[in-house]
This record gives sequence, C-alpha cells and structure tokens, in this order.
Amino acid sequence: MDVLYFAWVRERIGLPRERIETSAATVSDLVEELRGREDRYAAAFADLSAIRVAVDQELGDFDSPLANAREVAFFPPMTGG
Amino acid sequence: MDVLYFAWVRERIGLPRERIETSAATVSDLVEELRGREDRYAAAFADLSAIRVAVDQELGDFDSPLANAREVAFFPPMTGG
Amino acid sequence: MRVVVQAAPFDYGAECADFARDRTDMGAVVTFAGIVRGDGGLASMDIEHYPGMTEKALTAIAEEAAQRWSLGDVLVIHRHGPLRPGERIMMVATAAPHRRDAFEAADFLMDYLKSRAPFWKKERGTEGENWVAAKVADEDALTRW
Amino acid sequence: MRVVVQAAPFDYGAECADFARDRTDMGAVVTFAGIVRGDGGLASMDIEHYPGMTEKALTAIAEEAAQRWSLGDVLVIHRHGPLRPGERIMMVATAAPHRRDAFEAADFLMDYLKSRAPFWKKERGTEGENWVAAKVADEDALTRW
Repeated sequence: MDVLYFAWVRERIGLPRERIETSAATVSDLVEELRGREDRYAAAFADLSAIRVAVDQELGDFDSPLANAREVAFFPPMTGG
Repeated sequence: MDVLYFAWVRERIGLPRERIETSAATVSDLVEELRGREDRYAAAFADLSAIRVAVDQELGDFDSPLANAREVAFFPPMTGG
Repeated sequence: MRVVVQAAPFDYGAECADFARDRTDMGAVVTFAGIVRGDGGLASMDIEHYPGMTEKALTAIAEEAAQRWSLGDVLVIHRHGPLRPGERIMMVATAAPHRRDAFEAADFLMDYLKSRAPFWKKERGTEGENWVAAKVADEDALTRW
Repeated sequence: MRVVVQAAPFDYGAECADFARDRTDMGAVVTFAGIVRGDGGLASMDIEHYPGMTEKALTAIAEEAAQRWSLGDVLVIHRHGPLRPGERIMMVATAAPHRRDAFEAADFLMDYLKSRAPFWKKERGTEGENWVAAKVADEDALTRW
C-alpha cells in the first residue's frame, strides 16, 4: 500500500510517500502500526484531531476500512482557495 | 421647473422633458395639475402605484415638497443590472 | 472607486484584469457581469437611463457598499442604448481582504442596481416591443440588507 | 465545465473574457479570484497539493454546484507551488440564467474549495515559515449549504 504524507505531516515524518506492507484493517490500525515504528511517526500522529485522511483519494476517517485500498494519505485540515 | 419623463411614462406623455411654471407645493399637487391638462397626462398618471418619482435627481415620493426644486422626474419602477 | 455609465461596449476581460491589480492587501475579488439573454425571440434590448441621476445613484450605492463592508476597491460599469443578445450590459467588481466581504458587497450592489438605479429596459423581438416590468422578487431582495 | 490545476500563472482577464462567451442563454456571470496578501512581511506562499486527488475533489465540488443550481457553465482554476504577494492563487467562475444562482454557486464553490480540496499553504516571511491553519469559520461556513 502507498502511504502519502502532506504539509507538516510530511515534514515530521520526513518523506512524502512510502510503500508499506500491512494487514491493517482500518486507518486507525495503520496509524497504530506506524506509531510503533519510530518516534517521528509518533510525533506526527500525536494529535489525531489535527489530521485528516484520504483512502484512494477520497476523504475518509480513522474508521475507514483498508481492504483493497491502494493508497492512503495523511494531512492537516485543507486550506485551499 | 424641468419635468422629465422616462420609459412608458415618456411614451404616454409623448415627450422626454418640458419646462413647467407651477406653484405646486408637492409632487402630488404637480401630478394633479398635469392630469388636468390633457388626456395623455391623465393616462400616464392613471395608476400612481406604478410610478416612481425623483426630485432633483434624488428618489422621492408623491409627498415630497417642491419648494426650490429645479427638476422633477416621473418613471416606472427601475430595472437596472 | 470608479463608476462608469456609457453607451459603448466595455472590455470585460481587461476590466477584470486591471481591477485591484498590483494590490497586495486584497485577498479576494468578486466580479458580476450581466448579459442580455436571447429568450423568446429577443432581437434587441434598449436601455434608457436618466443622465445625471444615474451616475449619482450608482455612486451612492457604491459608497454605501464601501461603508458597510471592508473593501479596498469598487467598480461599477453600466451601459445604455441598444444591446443585442450575448452583449454585456454591466459589471460590478469588489476587492476585499477577505472573501465574505467581497461576495456580500457584490451581491448588495447588484440588488440595489436592479431596483434603485434609474435604468429601464425595453425588449424588441418577434413578439413586438415591451418594457421589462420590475420584479417583486427584486424589490423584496433589498430587505436582505 | 473546466477544472485546471497548475503551477503556472493563469491569465485571469482572458479567462473572464472567454468564460461563457457567445452564450445568449446566460444572464449572469460571477467570478471570484483569490490573491496572495502581503500581510505581516509575507515573502512567499507555497501551495502544496495532492496530485490526482486535487483534480478529483475540484471536479466533484463543481459537479455538486452544477446539480444544486441552474448553471450553464463552471470554471475552477487553482495554482500550486510558490506564489508571491499580489499573485492570483485561484479563480472560480459560474454562469447562470439568473444572478442568484450564479452568486450562490460561486459562494458555495469557494466554501468547499477552502476546506475540502487538498491544498496546504505555507507562508514564508520575516517571521519565518509556518503552515496556514484551517479556520474554524471556514469549516463552519459549510453548514450554510
């Protein structure tokens, strides 16, 4: 699965995307897995209320299932316009 | 005093402006004076709810005083934009 | 602030491009353009106005908008004379630090222009000639402000 | 309907001039342009986006507007990359037979673009760098629709 990071989430984790082999069932499960890896992930995911999620380029949430997902993205609230 | 007519008021009266010597105290008095002149004025001023008034290029109403007024205009509701 | 009343066409694209150009304190620009619709066999729309009062009324409406909202600039252009379907009748533009002010001020300008600026429209077409009647909805829209 | 996401500047005046050009069934065109403000010593605003998702999100928002209002055309252009104060970040345009639809649809597009299109802004200036935080008011604005 491709995992993408944007804005300050990208900066804290230190890379824009990576390929992750995971059997996480939901976005929450994936976040727990990442948090356990290294401090930079724990720092990026310290406050989940500040993080938004997209699964296969559609807005989702931490309960979104990951079955068949090809791409998951984490980013702060959007500021377009 | 210059009296101006616009849109269908102008068409019914048959001229865009005229100079009128009057001692009418209010717009209403002037309308009564005009109505008494000729049928075309009576026809133009038949339904006053359909007519708007400006005194010296400011929107007014039939009660507006005419003391010192230089210019009075009669026209249908405006349709700008 | 600029208010223009003219018979000639105006260059809408150039007016948009020039409006608030080089300002670095305005985050939002809203423009509105009114265009002659060719509904019901319309051949031409003739716009009559009240020279002198028109400029005063448009200026007063623009000044009112500038008082009510935080605006950096306001533009109003309105044509008169005969216009064909597809021609631009008028435009307004508003510039503001923030989008809500720019949107509301443009919306306000249009509502007031519709019912409080001395213009009258005559349609000429396959169904003959007739003066466009003011809409009750347009008058009612003023109560929003 | 046209949705464009690009790093290059766009020609706002030309886009306005071309939008709904030659239509005789649209009486109203509203445009909105967002411009980088030079507040607080801002030197540059860097806009990051999510290639692929951005285009999908903007298209979905434009389609939603076209379903909710009677529109003849919709345009959305949004830039990414580094921009300087005074540069235009983005624009939307809406064409409708009547002005209320054009105004509301443009207002709606902006509210959704602000909070539901995957863009993030980083300000660089005399006060250093920082990511622009989403405003509670922008999120709340969505409840209007």
